[in-house]
Amino acid sequence: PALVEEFERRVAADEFIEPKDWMPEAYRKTLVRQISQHAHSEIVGMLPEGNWITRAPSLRRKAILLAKVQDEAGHGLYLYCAAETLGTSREEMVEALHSGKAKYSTIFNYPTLTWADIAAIGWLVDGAAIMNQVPLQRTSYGPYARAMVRVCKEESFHQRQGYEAMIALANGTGEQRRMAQDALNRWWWPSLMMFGPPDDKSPNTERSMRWRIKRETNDELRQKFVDITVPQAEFLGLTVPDSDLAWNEEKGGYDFGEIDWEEFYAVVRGEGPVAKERMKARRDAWEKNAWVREAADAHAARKRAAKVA
Amino acid sequence: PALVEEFERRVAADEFIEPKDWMPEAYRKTLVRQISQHAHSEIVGMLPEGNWITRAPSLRRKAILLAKVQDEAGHGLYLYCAAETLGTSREEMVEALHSGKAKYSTIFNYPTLTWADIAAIGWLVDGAAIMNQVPLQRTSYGPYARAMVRVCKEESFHQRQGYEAMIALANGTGEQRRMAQDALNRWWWPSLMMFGPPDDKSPNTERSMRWRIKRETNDELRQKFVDITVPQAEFLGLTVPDSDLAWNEEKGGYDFGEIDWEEFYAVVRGEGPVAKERMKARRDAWEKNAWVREAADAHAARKRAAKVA
Amino acid sequence: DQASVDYLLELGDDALILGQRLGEWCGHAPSVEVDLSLANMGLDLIGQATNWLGAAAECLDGKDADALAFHRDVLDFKNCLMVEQPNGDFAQTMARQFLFSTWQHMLLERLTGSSDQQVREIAAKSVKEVAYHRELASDWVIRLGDGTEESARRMADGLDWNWRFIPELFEVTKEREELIERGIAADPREFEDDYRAALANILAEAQLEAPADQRPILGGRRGHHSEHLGHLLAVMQFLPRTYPDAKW
Amino acid sequence: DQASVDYLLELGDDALILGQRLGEWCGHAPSVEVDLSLANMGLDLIGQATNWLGAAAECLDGKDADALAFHRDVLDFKNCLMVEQPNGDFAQTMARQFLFSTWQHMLLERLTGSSDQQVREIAAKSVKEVAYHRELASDWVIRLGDGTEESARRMADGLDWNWRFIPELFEVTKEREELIERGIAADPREFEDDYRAALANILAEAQLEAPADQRPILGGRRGHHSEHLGHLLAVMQFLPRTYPDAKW
Repeated sequence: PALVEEFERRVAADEFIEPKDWMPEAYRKTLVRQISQHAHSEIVGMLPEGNWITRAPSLRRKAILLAKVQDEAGHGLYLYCAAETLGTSREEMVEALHSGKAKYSTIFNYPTLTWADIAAIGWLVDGAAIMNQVPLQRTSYGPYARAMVRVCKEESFHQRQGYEAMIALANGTGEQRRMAQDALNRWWWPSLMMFGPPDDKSPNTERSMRWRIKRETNDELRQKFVDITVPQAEFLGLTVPDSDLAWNEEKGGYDFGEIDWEEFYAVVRGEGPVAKERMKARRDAWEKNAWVREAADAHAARKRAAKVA
Repeated sequence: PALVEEFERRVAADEFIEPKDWMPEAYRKTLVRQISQHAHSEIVGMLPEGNWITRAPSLRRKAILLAKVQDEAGHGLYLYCAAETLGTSREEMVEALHSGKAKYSTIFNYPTLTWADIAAIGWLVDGAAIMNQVPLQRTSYGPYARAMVRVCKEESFHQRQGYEAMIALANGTGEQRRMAQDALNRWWWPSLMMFGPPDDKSPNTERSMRWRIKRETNDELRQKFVDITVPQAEFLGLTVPDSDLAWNEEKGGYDFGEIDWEEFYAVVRGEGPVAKERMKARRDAWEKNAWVREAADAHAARKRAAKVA
Repeated sequence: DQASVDYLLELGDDALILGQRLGEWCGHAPSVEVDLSLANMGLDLIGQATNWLGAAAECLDGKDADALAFHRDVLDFKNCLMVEQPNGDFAQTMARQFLFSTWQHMLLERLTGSSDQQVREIAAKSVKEVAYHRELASDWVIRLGDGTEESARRMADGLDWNWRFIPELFEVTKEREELIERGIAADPREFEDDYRAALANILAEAQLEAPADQRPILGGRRGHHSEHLGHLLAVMQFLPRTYPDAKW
Repeated sequence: DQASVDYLLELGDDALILGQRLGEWCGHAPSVEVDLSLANMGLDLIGQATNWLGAAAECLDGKDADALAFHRDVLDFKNCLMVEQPNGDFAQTMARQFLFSTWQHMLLERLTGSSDQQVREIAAKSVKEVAYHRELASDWVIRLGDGTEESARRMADGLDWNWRFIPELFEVTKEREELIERGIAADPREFEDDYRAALANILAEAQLEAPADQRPILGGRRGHHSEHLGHLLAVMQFLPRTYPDAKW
């Protein structure tokens, strides 16, 4: 109890908790779940984009996309490392993902159908991610907070590139504008879902806020995202697919329509449009290449043995 | 010796030898080798064409190509059946192909690079095949001769379709004419090699001719092919890639340049440009799908058992 | 009218895309016999696609079946999601064929009584071919389900992969309602029970459990596909896209 | 002149096609670390391709690097056959990278002394990147060759698949001779012995035998490729072919 009190005091004072510090089991567990889920999202998120690396429409766009997925692999690595400082191994986290026990962002269970989806992902998905992540640069767990500083810097770069790609489409041919509008239609609602269930359905929010694992509520972040993104859509000359969308002078923000939470929970359950593809791709990558990791281990062991001898 | 004499007499009299008839071991062996090689060629030959089924440039061309490979699978089946009447199982023949012991036509170790290659294969490769096969309709072994009657009918249909596709290219855009000429350049010499080594390097020819397993020599058939094909190329406005090619009034046929026999023997040894691809594709099809054949056998056995019970 | 054209495109795209998928097997099947039957089904489907798309093109100025097959991008393809699913292993291919051909057969049977003469005629030509596809695929489902442990597992996986695309086959939009009322289109809901019963029969014989139903995955008919279709089109359309002025 | 353009196209196409192949791995590698390094190499190579093709385009009226990358068909691609080979498993990918990067590194080292300023500059920029590719691939050859029985077998198969394309890397045509004499191009024959020795060193450390030499397979530099390139281009060029008027 003294330990708990001391812990709560330090967190409330915005001090960083470090790996060797004492922490409540629930804090540790919640962090592992949150950080590994974030790491998995970076890795699974390479798949919808990887789907267009081979079909990027210009050398420049191909290079930008390759650089982006490279960054995402890097983010995945920092985050896995941050989670490992909490005493969970990479293997355990990967197994939890593949067994369906661990989750990843629902957004990556939607398919990338046209090139505009890549632009839309940069603009909307990275935009929503940043909104979620910026506050986490001041999260209470040190390694996580430091990882997020790097992640956020690169993520906002991706968001700008995505928006720039969207501008090119919105200013392009009729076919390009059609792609852009269609992408916005399909990605808008799933992007709003990225902030998680509404506050009144999010039981752990309060504790996570107290522990500084979360620093704003789902609904607060979602509102912020809508308020920033709607004018961007207007600038592009695109229509947000929500007939209830309206500026609310009083609250100084947009009112928007009801989210299809049934869809959200179905996607969380693993019934998203391409969830099977995503999990199959990740499982295949892991299992069919197990021999590579085994060989690397065997070789490293032999090298170590040779050094000792 | 009485059996041998009787056999030789019947063959010399152009009678058909049937599966139950006595025959010399060498005759049986030669036939199995020749028929299975022919069957393997039909099956391996589906690969260079299959490479373009998914990219055929019109619905009509796609349908024609699908019909053609379907015919080829059918030819493979008749021929395997004909060879089986000589006491060799399909499994044995397939294993011999995959181990490299049995051969298939060297021509299928060249890649199909453009659509014009599909036209050129129909025109030149099927053309050469027919030249080889027409005499075999009167070959001494009954089941083989009867299989060849069906094969030849369809093969000449394929040859006409190939030539027709070639005409479309030759009358097409500059790019199409370029493809057509390039295809002729690449397929001409390998087509001439399809008739096998020159007569003076073909030791078994004499005996095979006596046994009516062969009815014309390699060089005779090759000459016939050149004489028929050169005017067809001229009609297309294409240039045969042989600077030695010239009409010889005296022999009433074309003189043509020296064939690169070193290349021929390298391809026979399995060093053709895409030989590794062809064998890998066939081995994978066989080995990775072994479970399908096993399941079908298991199910059939269970059905039989149920009927008996 | 647009509703009729859309219907013809759906029928044509289903056949075209499945025919294209079957063509990918060429030379890689478990046996020569199977190679032959896959090419044969592919050929039937490409023929059907040519007829349906040809009929659609007649309503669209200056188009022909090839223009529709080779010069539309993903958002304009109206095939159902099931037919664009990857071949996977032979079990997955046959599971897809079984689930689709059974539906297609029931649909075409009804379309032989369409009020539209052209639809009636194409359906009458196609229905016999598809009856054979249905039989062939059903036989393979039984053979593999009731084969070895491995083949049963693979067939179960193949069914599981494709199962979530069944509801789309029975989707009826408002525009479609009208076409059904005019007797041009068939109402798939009328044979949904028969369809489910037909599947259950074959699965029982194959000693297989039906996969669990889940939230339907829809969108193909409105141009919202899986990620697989774009890759299929990139390959299929390469030549006409690269040489737009050429005739072949 | 044509000879210089052809040379720049060769250099650019090698980088482009190998970069494209590496991009296919995205999200499917044995570990996140490997995914990262494959994307990184791919990115380097696409950057190099952009520079080489850009230089080639300067000599060709009204072209740019994208036009060259996305609007030529197989017969006009000049990359060597090795880079277009399929990824296969990770061992095959790394075998290809090892055999190619070792050669490319030796070539670029010499090109940093080219008499052509642009060639010199692009080579100087690229050579450090490629030195790293060479090291990374060599490490994997050793790790897999001297890993487990399975990894050694796979690496041996990967080397065997790619080995027959080595002679093409040292092919010198008459037109090329002239460019070498002018000091623009490097003569690969000058470093063939070094190359063979470098391979032998790594293979020795990896406890692997060099595959047997066989009849060289040539043709890539003259536009005569394997069947793999056409499929790669169909995918890579899809968007610019489908929307020729669009800017992205």
